[in-house]
Amino acid sequence: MNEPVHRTLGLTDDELEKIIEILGREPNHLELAMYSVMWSEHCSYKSSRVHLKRLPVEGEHVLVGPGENAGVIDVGDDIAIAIRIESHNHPSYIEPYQGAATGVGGIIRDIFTMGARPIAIMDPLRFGPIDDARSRWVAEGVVSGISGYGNSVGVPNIGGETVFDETYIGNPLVNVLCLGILPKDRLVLGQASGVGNLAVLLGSTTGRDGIGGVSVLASAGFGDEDEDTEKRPSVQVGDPFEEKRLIECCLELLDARLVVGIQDLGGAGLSCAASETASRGGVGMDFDVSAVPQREMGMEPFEIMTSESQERMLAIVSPDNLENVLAISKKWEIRSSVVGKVTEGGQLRILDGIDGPVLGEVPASSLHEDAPLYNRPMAPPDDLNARKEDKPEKYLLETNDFSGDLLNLIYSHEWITSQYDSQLFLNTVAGPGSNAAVLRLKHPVTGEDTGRGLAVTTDGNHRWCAVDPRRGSALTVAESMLNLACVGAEPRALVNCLNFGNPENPTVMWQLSEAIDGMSEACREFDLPVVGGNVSLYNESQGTNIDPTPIVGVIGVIDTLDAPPPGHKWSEGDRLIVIGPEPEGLSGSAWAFGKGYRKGILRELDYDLHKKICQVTRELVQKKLVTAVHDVSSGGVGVATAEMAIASGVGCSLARISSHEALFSESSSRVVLAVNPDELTNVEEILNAAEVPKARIGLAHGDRFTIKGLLDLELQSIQNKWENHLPIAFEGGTTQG
Amino acid sequence: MQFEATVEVQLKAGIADPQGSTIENATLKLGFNGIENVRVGKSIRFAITADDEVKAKEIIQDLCDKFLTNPVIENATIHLQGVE
Amino acid sequence: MQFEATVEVQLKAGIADPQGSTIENATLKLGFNGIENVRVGKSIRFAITADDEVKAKEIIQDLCDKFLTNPVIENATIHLQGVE
Amino acid sequence: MSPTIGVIVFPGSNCEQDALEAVTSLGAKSKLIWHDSFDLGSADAVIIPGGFAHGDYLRPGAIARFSPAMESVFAFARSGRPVLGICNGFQVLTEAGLLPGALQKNSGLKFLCKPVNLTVRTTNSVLTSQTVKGDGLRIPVNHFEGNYTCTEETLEELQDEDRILLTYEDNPNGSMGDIAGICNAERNVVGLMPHPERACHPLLGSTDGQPLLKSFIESSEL
Ligand SMILES: Nc1ncnc2c1ncn2[C@@H]1O[C@H](COP(=O)(O)OP(=O)(O)O)[C@@H](O)[C@H]1O
Ligand SMILES: [Mg+2]
Repeated sequence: MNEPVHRTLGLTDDELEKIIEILGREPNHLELAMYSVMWSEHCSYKSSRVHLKRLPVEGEHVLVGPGENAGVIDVGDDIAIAIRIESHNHPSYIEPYQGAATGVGGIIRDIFTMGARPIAIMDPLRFGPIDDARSRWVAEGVVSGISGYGNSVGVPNIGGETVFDETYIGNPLVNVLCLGILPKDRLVLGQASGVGNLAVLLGSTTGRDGIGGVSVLASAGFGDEDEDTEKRPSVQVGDPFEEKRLIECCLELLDARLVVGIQDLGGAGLSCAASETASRGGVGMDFDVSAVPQREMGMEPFEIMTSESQERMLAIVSPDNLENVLAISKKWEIRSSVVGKVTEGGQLRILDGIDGPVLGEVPASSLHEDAPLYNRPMAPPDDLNARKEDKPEKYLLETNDFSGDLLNLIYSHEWITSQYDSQLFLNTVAGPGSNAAVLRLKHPVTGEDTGRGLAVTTDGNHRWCAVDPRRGSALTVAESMLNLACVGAEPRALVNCLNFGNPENPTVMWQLSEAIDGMSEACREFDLPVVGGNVSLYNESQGTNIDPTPIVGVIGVIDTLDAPPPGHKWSEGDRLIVIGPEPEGLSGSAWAFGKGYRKGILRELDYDLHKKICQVTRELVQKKLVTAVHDVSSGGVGVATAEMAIASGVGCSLARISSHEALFSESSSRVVLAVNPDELTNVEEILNAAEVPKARIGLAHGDRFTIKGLLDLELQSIQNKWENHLPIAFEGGTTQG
Repeated sequence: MQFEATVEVQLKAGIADPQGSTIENATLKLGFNGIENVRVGKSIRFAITADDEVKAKEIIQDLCDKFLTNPVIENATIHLQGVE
Repeated sequence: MQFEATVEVQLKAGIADPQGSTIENATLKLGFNGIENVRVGKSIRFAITADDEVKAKEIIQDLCDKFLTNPVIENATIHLQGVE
Repeated sequence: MSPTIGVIVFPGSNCEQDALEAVTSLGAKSKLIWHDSFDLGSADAVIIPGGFAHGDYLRPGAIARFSPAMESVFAFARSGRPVLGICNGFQVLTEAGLLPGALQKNSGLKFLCKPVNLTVRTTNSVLTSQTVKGDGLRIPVNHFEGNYTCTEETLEELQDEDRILLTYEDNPNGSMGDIAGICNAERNVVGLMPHPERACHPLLGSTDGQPLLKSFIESSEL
């Protein structure tokens, strides 16, 4: 191996120079390993940080914004909600079950780290085409991993997304959002303070799993490469039972106010937790590697410091409380060991025995704050203008099988969602399959029902973002707003997970920057603070980058939750109305992508109109004036109305939908309303007063799904297609090779 | 020819086995001493018809690679026994 | 003395094994012919220290009866191998 | 005096608070009992709630049944007091031998969370006394191992002794005889896979769990 060590660890020559400058000397191997994991893209956000700064982060209800393990907002009644989303894309490609399972475990730890009890997860997922056997293998494994871990750890899964598209064939996306609830005064931050306080490691033993790139440091010590990978598996195995006990143990410690600060161990393991707690608290730490319980014999200090073994937490405890902390850990059968102590100054010292030799010493904050920041070159695609011209509408003459096209676009997610416990804690008023998930809001300590509700939605649309990352991202935020309006909720905050390709590719960087701009613009317009997020880059395979896929999660509050929200079920005789602008364009639509038309131009979002549409939808829902409601998104009015008919078991006759655009366009700010004839005048008055465009499109009735002049289908045939789409596809079998 | 095959699928050596450790702890609590390193795997038995033993092994190996294991975290051991 | 033990836990003969049938069907879909009667069980490996082989077997049998199997639906086969 | 329902908590249980919420909403008192304690306190009846006791590692209920609290539940049950196992609790009771049979993986080999329709087969048990024979109840299931399995003799015995309490209308998991819930010969120990506590609030889509839990609470007053 001729390559200098730092380069094999993924550090550039400049980065090494910087480390030497910080330390005033050459780093040793242990120190180099810590810098290499902490300065990785994953932990340092070195390519994205300059852009993330543009996101608006302030808002009336924000208690904790980006920078901590999770964002926290105030939802009234002395209750706070912690929220965070994270990706586990790459591990899920090679070992779907465990990759997804450990993704769930990781995001849940971020939430109870804040003192919050995790009450819900959501899982936006992206897989390769469903007719590809390996993509099905990935999808099946990911879903059972989320199910296996989430159900067992006891956090209900209340929603998410599933998209199959060729752009994800070599790189699926597994994002998981978690929501936690806490009494406002229990909020804790991941910081160490109080010189002399102890660092206590809670949870699993530390093994060689997930030490990734830094394992090259030890390759000399082992024989052939096979043995080496065997000894240092890149895959971690999740243990939901350990995590469940860890949740209960940590929440009990926090309730009893026995810890000063607490931090989960995620990416970069102990290096990250030790340095982050110390630097946030403005202190240093002496860290004893020999005190870390190890799963395997003969682990090197750098292995211990960089291992990503799962289900571990680092708590900062004053010596007086140690005994009680150890007792509570014992009750929950959680392993606990004192591994360090808080020191003055800002140095993180790694020792072999707490009074033993110093193995490494770095300024704790340098692992974070001094991490390199890159403003990488950006460039729009060369053919940007030509792409804009290449609209799907150009190809309309070749295709006019409206029924077939519609049937191809509909599928029930039940094959997936029925594998998830969506009801635990008795909060779930609207679960998977709703416009947005709705939870009862109960006080986290007394259990008392506040009579109010929380609503959460996750949205992402790679099709829109492939066509135009800026507008696509803004539209994604807009869709979330509308989803919340459909359940009567007022939005409070947003989190995002930015899934992009290789940042060293200028087009990818341009996409990222554009997406952040679009998201920022929309968040500012909607007065929606960004309270946290995650960036996942290098989503590529064999040189092909995925379509840009920013995912957002938006949480809102429902003031009076005394009945389930209207949902998709209309009743026989309901009048059907679409509110919002005339549909325009098919670019970026599910219909167009299904046909292979992946280019074009997106219409700009009319923010004022969108706000009005959200407002009036919310009003109608809150006043219980509509039987059913469905925002128009993927698949256009065609899919929205078909889903409503399927949910209801009642067909419809529609008119005034007479073209591909009218049927499949996904242009924004539109909602389908089903209104009982008795309420029609009432509803139309409210719509008139709100000055929103509206059109009566038909009537809910019978057992056929009819659109005058376009199609006429038996409701049963749509229903069958919808129900059997995924089960039949998965019956085709899966293979991992 | 027909063979009885057993494929034992085990987690690779470095991979954590939470189920195994939990069982190990439970044996202690049940008063069984001296039990260590519990690892839990699958045992898959089936009958296979193939021209000869070599061929049978080949098929089973292929089956393991494609389907029965994920070589990233698991190993398979194949046992074969002729019945006719 | 230390022994390496493998306990193979199998469903009793009359008990339906949906996991086995699923694998069997999948092999067909993947184009593997001639695979039949697939049964899926657990293979539990561990190290055990005991005075001698007889004693070790006794302990393991007891462990199986009490804990490792559910006698309503499962059988166990014990394999033992001395290592010291 | 409203009775006190004790809810046993194992490491890995997760429906204990839900059980508590549901029975208190129906007027009972309730308290959690940690698995490590032999003391069931002043409980008039015991619920073993859903979840994944000890991670469901090895087999659901296999480790939990050895807990100190289970030893006391055994004696409690033998003395004729009401004991209810919901989902994981049902699995624990079969492993402990308090109820016959075993719960295997669902025939579809997937975890299954969804509302199902049940039929009441007998009102002669601590779980069904307030229901009407033949009535339909809509209650969610939430399990991977809910496929009730037993010998032909046991099944016959259950049928002959009228010990099948609830059956599935449309069998979701492969259970023998469409069995969703059974009781012991003395009819005071009951187990079922569906979650009645998830169907006790109008906002949650069904209140069909109420008559079951009311029966149970009432039986513990006697
Ligand atoms: N896209 C984003 N938008 C806003 N904040 C972000 C974004 N990505 C990351 N952050 C914030 O940066 C912080 C560090 O994130 P991360 O390193 O993923 O945390 P962890 O150490 O828990 O893995 C988090 O508080 C997160 O909210
Ligand atoms: Mg974190």
